Amino acid sequence: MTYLVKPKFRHPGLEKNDLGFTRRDYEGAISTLCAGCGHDSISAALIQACYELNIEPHRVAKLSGIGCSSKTPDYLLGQSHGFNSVHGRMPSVLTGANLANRNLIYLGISGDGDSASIGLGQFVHCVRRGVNMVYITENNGVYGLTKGQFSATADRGSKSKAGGTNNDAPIDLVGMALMAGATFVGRSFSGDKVQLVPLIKAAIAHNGPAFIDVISPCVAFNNHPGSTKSFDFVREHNEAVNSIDFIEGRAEITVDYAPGTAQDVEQHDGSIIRLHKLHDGYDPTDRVAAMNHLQTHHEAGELVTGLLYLDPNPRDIHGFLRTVDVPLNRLGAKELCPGAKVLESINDEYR
Amino acid sequence: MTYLVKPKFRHPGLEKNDLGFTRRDYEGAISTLCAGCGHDSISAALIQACYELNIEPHRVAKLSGIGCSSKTPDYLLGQSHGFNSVHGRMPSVLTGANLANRNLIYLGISGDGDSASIGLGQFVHCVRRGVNMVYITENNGVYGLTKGQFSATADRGSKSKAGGTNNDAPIDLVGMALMAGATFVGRSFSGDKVQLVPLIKAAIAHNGPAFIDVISPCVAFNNHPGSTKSFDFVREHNEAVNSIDFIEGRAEITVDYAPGTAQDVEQHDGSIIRLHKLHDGYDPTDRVAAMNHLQTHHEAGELVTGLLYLDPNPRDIHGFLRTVDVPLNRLGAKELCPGAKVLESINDEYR
Amino acid sequence: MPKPIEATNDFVVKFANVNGSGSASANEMFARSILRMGVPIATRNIFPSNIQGLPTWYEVRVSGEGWIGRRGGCDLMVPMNPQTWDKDVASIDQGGYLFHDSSKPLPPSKFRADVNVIGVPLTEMANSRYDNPRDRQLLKNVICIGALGALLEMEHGELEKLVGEQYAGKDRLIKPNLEALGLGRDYVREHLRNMCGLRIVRSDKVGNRIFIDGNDAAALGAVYGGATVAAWYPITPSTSMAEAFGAHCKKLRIDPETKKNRFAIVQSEDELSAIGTVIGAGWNGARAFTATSGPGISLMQEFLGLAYFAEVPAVIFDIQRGGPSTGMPTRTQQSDLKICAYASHGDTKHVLLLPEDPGEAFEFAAQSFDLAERLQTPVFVLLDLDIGMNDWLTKPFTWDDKRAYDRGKVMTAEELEAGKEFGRYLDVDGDGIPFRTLPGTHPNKGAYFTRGTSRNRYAKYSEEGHDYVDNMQRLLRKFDTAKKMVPKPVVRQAMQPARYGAIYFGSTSAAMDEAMAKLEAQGIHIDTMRLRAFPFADEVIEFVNAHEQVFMIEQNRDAQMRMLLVNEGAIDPARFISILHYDGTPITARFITAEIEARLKAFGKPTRTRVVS
Amino acid sequence: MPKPIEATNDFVVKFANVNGSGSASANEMFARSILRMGVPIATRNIFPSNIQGLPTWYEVRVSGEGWIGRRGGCDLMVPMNPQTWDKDVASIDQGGYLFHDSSKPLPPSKFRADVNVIGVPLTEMANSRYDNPRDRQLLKNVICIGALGALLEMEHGELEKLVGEQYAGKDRLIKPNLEALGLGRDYVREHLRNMCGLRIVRSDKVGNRIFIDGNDAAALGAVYGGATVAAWYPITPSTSMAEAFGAHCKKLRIDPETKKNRFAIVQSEDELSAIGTVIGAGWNGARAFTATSGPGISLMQEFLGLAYFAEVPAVIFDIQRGGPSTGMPTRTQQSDLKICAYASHGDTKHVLLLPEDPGEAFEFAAQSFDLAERLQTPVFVLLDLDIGMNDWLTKPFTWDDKRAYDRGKVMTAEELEAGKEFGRYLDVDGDGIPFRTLPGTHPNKGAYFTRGTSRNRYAKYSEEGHDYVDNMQRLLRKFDTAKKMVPKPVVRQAMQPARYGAIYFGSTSAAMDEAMAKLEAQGIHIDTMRLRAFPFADEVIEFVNAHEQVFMIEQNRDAQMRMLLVNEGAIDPARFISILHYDGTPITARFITAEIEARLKAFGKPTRTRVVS
Ligand SMILES: Cc1ncc(C[n+]2csc(CCOP(=O)(O)OP(=O)(O)O)c2C)c(N)n1
Ligand SMILES: Cc1ncc(C[n+]2csc(CCOP(=O)(O)OP(=O)(O)O)c2C)c(N)n1
Ligand code: SF4
Ligand code: SF4
Ligand SMILES: [Mg+2]
Ligand SMILES: [Mg+2]
Repeated sequence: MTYLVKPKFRHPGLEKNDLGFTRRDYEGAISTLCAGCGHDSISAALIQACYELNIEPHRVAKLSGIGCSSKTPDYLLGQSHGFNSVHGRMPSVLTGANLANRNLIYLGISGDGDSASIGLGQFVHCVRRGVNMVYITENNGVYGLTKGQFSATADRGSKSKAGGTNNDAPIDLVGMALMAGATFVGRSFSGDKVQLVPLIKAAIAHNGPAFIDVISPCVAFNNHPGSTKSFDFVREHNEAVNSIDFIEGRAEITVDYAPGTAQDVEQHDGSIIRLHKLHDGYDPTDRVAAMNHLQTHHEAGELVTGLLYLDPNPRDIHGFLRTVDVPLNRLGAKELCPGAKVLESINDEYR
Repeated sequence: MTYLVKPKFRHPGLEKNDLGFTRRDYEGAISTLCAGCGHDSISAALIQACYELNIEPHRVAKLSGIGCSSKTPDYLLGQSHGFNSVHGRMPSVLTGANLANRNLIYLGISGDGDSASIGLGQFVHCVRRGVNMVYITENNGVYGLTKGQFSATADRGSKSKAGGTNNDAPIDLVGMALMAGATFVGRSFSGDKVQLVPLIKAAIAHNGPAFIDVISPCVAFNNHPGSTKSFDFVREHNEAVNSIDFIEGRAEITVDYAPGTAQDVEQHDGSIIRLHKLHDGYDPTDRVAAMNHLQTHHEAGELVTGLLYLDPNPRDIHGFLRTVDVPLNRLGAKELCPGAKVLESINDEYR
Repeated sequence: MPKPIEATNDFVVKFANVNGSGSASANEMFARSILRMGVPIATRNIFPSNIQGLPTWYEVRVSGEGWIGRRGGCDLMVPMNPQTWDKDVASIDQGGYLFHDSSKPLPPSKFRADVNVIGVPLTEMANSRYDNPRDRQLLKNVICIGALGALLEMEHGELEKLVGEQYAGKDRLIKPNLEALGLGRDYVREHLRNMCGLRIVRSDKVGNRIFIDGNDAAALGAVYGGATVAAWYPITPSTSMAEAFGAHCKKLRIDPETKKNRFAIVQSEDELSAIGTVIGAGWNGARAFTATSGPGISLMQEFLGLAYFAEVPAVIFDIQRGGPSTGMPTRTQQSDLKICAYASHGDTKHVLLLPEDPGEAFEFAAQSFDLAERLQTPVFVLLDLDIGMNDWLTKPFTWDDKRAYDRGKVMTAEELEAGKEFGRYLDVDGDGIPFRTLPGTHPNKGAYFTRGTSRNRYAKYSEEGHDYVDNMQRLLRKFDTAKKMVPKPVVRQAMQPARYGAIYFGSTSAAMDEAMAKLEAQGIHIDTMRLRAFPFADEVIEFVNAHEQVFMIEQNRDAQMRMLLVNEGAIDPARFISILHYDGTPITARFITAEIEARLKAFGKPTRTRVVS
Repeated sequence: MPKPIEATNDFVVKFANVNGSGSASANEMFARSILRMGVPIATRNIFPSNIQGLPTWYEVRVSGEGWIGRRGGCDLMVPMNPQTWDKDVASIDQGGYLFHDSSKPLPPSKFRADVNVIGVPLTEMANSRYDNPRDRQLLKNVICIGALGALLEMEHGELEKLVGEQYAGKDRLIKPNLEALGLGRDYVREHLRNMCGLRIVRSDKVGNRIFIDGNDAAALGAVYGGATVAAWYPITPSTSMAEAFGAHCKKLRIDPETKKNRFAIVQSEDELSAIGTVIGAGWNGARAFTATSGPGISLMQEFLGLAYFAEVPAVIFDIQRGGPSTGMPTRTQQSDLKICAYASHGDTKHVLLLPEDPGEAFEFAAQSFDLAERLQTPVFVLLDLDIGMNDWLTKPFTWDDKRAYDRGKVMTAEELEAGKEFGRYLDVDGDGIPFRTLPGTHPNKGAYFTRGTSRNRYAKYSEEGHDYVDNMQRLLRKFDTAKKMVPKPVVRQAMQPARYGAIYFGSTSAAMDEAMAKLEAQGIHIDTMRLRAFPFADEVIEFVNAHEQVFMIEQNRDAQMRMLLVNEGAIDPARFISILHYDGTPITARFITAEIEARLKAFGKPTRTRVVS
């Protein structure tokens, strides 16, 4: 069971991506999380996705709140700027950062406590504004960093390590994101890199609010029988609706699939998401149907994963606000200051 | 069009309810809202519901946040204690009040700004804890008290009086309440007292978190063409799934209905909600189906109203927390203080 | 009957209206026409926390001498709101005038024997002339203004000119308005000649000054100061600042080619989110601000501590209102000093700018962005409702086109490439201000991790006490540097050497000028200092120490500025005599002089030799 | 090689471990066995903001004289964490001891010539005796304790007794633990006789004191004080207080008949919600509290202003940590004074209680509910991480069964029925405290509307300045009343009349006692006053005024308590000499004495005649 050992980043020699970066160029500081923590696997998946996508590491800005999960931006993309802000309020900080410079890739990393408990309001509002970002929750159903209290995503009736029972109805972040108007919504599992890496890649290519809820077991406080966020539980109840390949725009498409088993969706930037349907009739471009599917299967105790919803032609906040193409942080007095002459005529209006 | 004149409470002589109270005993201070404001009609509906339900006025506690809507608790039930707290945080205050005394009726009155913008987190979390209350949002899609900015329930693309367009995806409070585990969820319209009064009565009888979203046009700032919260728009798009009669436990049931057209649901306290189906196959006890119906019809531009969901056997927060039956605020040192002798043995444990 | 008040260019007119009844525009036209006659005025709206139906007042102080603080009292009352009639009539100064709509007869008990009653049948006139109820309501107000103008012997032509300007483009409306003005004027000329001892005569005291509210001015200052990102949540009395920023941007900040916006305004879901967005934008190199009031400042506390400790530029406009809690949301106060100066838990100190009027609101708004980026810290611009929501006469705005924005210490890709050492929290210049880099600057140099936790000079997480202390001490050095950068205090020496000093700030300024002139005229000499910023420049402390006793005038209950002075300046509190005005109305010269006189009387004559050592 | 340190019952042992490695229970057993020998100890955990893998330390100060402040330095180091070996070895006092696991040979460079090395092959011993890896890990720690006990000549029987107590009920575990203890002891007896100059001999200095952490004590105090509603959001270092309250309630607050709970605990979604729930419960007549730390206090600001202004009882436990921002979440500080004392925008003042140790944390916790209900206002109980999360020796808790809860001025249905006048904000008794009623009390009397806006004495909404001022002044009177109700300061007169005073509070107490004894022994006489609450009783101001200079000892950067004293007491700041310790570690007697000595040296000898007037 590989997930019990601390994930190690393998360095296959000097293998480089198209930009000439090795995987190491996408790594960060050494993780201080518990050995086996699901969050470290997500960091590894993010590193891999960025490496494979040929992203210039410094063109990513990593933002987070507070928690074990929110520490992880430090453990990846060491050449990117990071901002470990305050608990539950990363979405607003990310919004501001994005407004200041529309040309970077924004990676918001959060926990279930950070986004569903204290941060629920900010999470929903950030999504509804259409901020172009990849927002990932590393969802373990507990507050890891404060030692294992239930978070708002813990299922009603699930048991804590200390023996307590959760009474409160759970918050389904995927449902919330869908209701709030996210245009890319996925769910995955920290233990399933094969599913997770292409999801992340597709999310990065998405030009709008992309949300991925990643179930990420806490080995220290929420990996026991009775937990619905343990490795075992997730493995047993995982119901993937699809598996995806992410194909960058320029790649040629060669393989053929039996009709009805795969669906290609082209995103705004020309990239293609190839969906291998695992669940009959699931159409991830139908938001209402997606929500219904989720609710029905959640009621049945299943954990639905995969690319759950995608609007291939989203608009982002800069589109709504009609901001100029140049990042706002590059504008100087020349562009911004109307000058003395204009001021004189403004004075006249107030006489 | 009666809604354009300031609603006046009619005092039909000395007509008294079973407890000997007249309607006037359920009134409050004179409203300072704009003439024609939807909120005043909701106050009138609340007064009527309490009168008809034979509630002792002082056994109600009214709580609110800040806004025009949040002022209304002052304008009804003058013999009840009220608490106009801070903006967006009424749910937590109500939770505390409820914990202190489980024997009162808790009426939470809020606005769309108060509950969907600043207060979204508290709203959802209060509901998921199963607080026994009637929670009403007087939803006008704007911040009335600060003069007409869009609130988070404004539909994308809707126009402000000042000419702006709303870019953000709307928050559907009914959807949120359903996702958060509310066990009674309704939507109504301030202009439809016939629908609203029995809904309120049934919500009061409900022993868990009951939520009613009442569309309540703001005549000052959001009643123009282009608004999706105007009187005209709501009248045109209102799609009631059912109409209800609320029958108190002791009342005898005499009328018969054609099979399939009515459904009786008995609540925990023995009261009966008789649902007259207006929409084929709508079953308000099926949460997932209710959500699906809502989403589908919302997508089609309809405003679904009526009793949308009901769990007739809810558990409330006191049930979850196993608190004693006596209100906690009545317990004294005798029940609460373990005393000197016990303390001595506790000391021993720390030696 | 006392003698009717006689006054030229020096009196107070007060209109009592119903909120939402549409009287505002006529009242403002009345006020502005006085200005156009070259006579200084000060106007103040007193309004409720309500949208429609509750009482509002509009005060016009006419002051040929140019005193623009609130005066208090009322010489001419125009009570158009039956709800408040009694109170309004009671508030007229003895010998003053009651100008009312005499269409409906009122019993004598509704009047006062010591007040001159002037009746004009406004409703009757409007109703007999107009059919449409809306016209009747609106034009009644215009008739009223026409009549008042005539009563005060104002130049009718100025009123007419204003009608023309106001309805430029809507020419259809000009005629009826002009007619209504004339109706009012004619009625007075016919029936009420010489009824009123108050008059306005043309003057040249207005000069080139402009008449603008502080929120509008601050918003324009933010445009000139290069703000590109604004995030805000509506709250009285700050809402109009954010809205004015949007309005100015729509005119001044559109890319001429693409027609796209050189700004981004987000209406946030609450104040936590607003300040978070400002911090995110500031971190990423845009000039960003929020506008709010007391409750918003309370909600921003956690984030403000982050910005202080992680050293992120941010500008916060706090348009102060009556606190605590929801308090008096439509009244003025200077009561957010402590919560701004020491915002957030732990040890913090923040920069405050304290404009005295809309003119300085413009200046300081523009300057705040330079300071925030230079100091890499939150900068508060503290207005109050009185400055923010009332029109003030103020010197015209100026801008030096040679003025460059100070973007502070931002290390560039070139500098990094050239091997310049980068340590995010390294005090390279001894001023406590480190260099920062912006995200995306350089492929492999200068990236760092921003956090609210303790860290070493190279931004690496550290729980070592010495790293923490090193950083906290640098922050103190930085605050010391700020002292020299913020606007200097303004000192006014009394005509004779003075034992007493007086310190004041913000919107108190106008009333203070007037009070000091009055006291000086009585032979009471007091040096004054107007604070314009926190931290305090050294001369602030020197000023206090140079005076035996210092009157400290504030618009709050707890003498908050005194606390800051005593604490930061290590001044003996015994030196201060607090004069506190905090009922939510703007402070007046009358109040200040009365308070100072009373204290001086208690001490004995101010001209005596030193009694305190 | 310097002389090996020789000491009996007076030294510091420090364990260096890896977080999450399970060493805590063995270490605590070691500490407690010293207590059982009647020898006072003080223990402190130094831990990271992390769950597993980073370094932690456990300090045991053995002090026959009973000094329980942190001492600093280290006489015997037990470095079990290879990550921090170098730093740990470097931190040993000259002539001290390095007790290490000698299973793996280390190069000489890893040791120090001036430190005595004592090696025990712990891993080897454990591995050769046990097969299961978990046993090996856990029992290695026990072998270590057995060895240490022998080295220090402790009574082995006390260790054995503790094993028995710890595993009572899990008898299966007793034997291997006893055996491991024995293994360690035997190894030392055999190979390491007389290697160590440190020893522990039985004493009677512990007496009947108990050993408990402040969070646990405060939680128990809340149970005794009648708290029924708790709402909280996890945050270090306050989490264990809320959790301890739950644990105590489960034992002490179950209705014996129904088995139902006489308490309700809500884990809120954040701190805004937590304080909202406390205020709702307080408004409705339950005793309610929250527990939090700095960031939580920042988030609660808006609500705290509401509770102040609307006058709702609430108790807030602030377990202070290193600020500002996220700061040093696992370090101690006293840096939330200003944000608590003046919480929220506008003019506010709040009651603070300042326990010195877990004993007072229990007392003040219980008392805080009486004060909150009597004063109808928020009451803060300010602990810090040092008190809250470390076990302290403290006098046993006591309770007087005759003590009744003071539920404050709550008007009953009977009183209302009897026609007693009820005005929610009416100062009937001249103490500034009005009567309140609880919801649901009476069918048609006494209901009122609670709001954060200005209102008149009968709780009716009012925007009148005089109503507002009247209310704000009453709140000041109420705060004055609070002065007489809060715990009095504790004064200690020096053995000779003293020119100097020293003021301190909270967890500084233990270090201060020790420092003063040392200084007194050197002939330096200083009167001391321990503050126990804000607002300050009159004697606090008198104490300051009675001394030429007052040392003000605080664990924060900005001398926050000095600010409160200067501001509220109108004291000349020049009277104070601030001694500030704020690196996140608990203050020590060594630090205090060194600082005071240095200042006195700078002034000249303290015994000289008055030089300052
Ligand atoms: C305002 C505030 N309240 C509380 C905390 C304490 N705190 C730190 S992390 C955390 C919960 C983190 O939970 P989650 O986001 O699920 O992250 P995880 O550790 O489980 O990955 C809490 C409550 C804080 N840092 N700030
Ligand atoms: C913390 C805080 N921020 C802002 C405000 C200003 N404010 C008062 S009411 C309100 C919005 C009310 O909107 P809604 O809840 O929809 O009520 P409505 O007036 O529309 O009925 C706002 C923003 C406030 N009182 N407190
Ligand atoms: S406590 Fe849980 S979430 Fe935190 S690092 Fe350990 S395993 Fe991961
Ligand atoms: S502003 Fe709108 S919501 Fe407020 S009272 Fe007027 S109509 Fe109602
Ligand atoms: Mg978590
Ligand atoms: Mg609204």
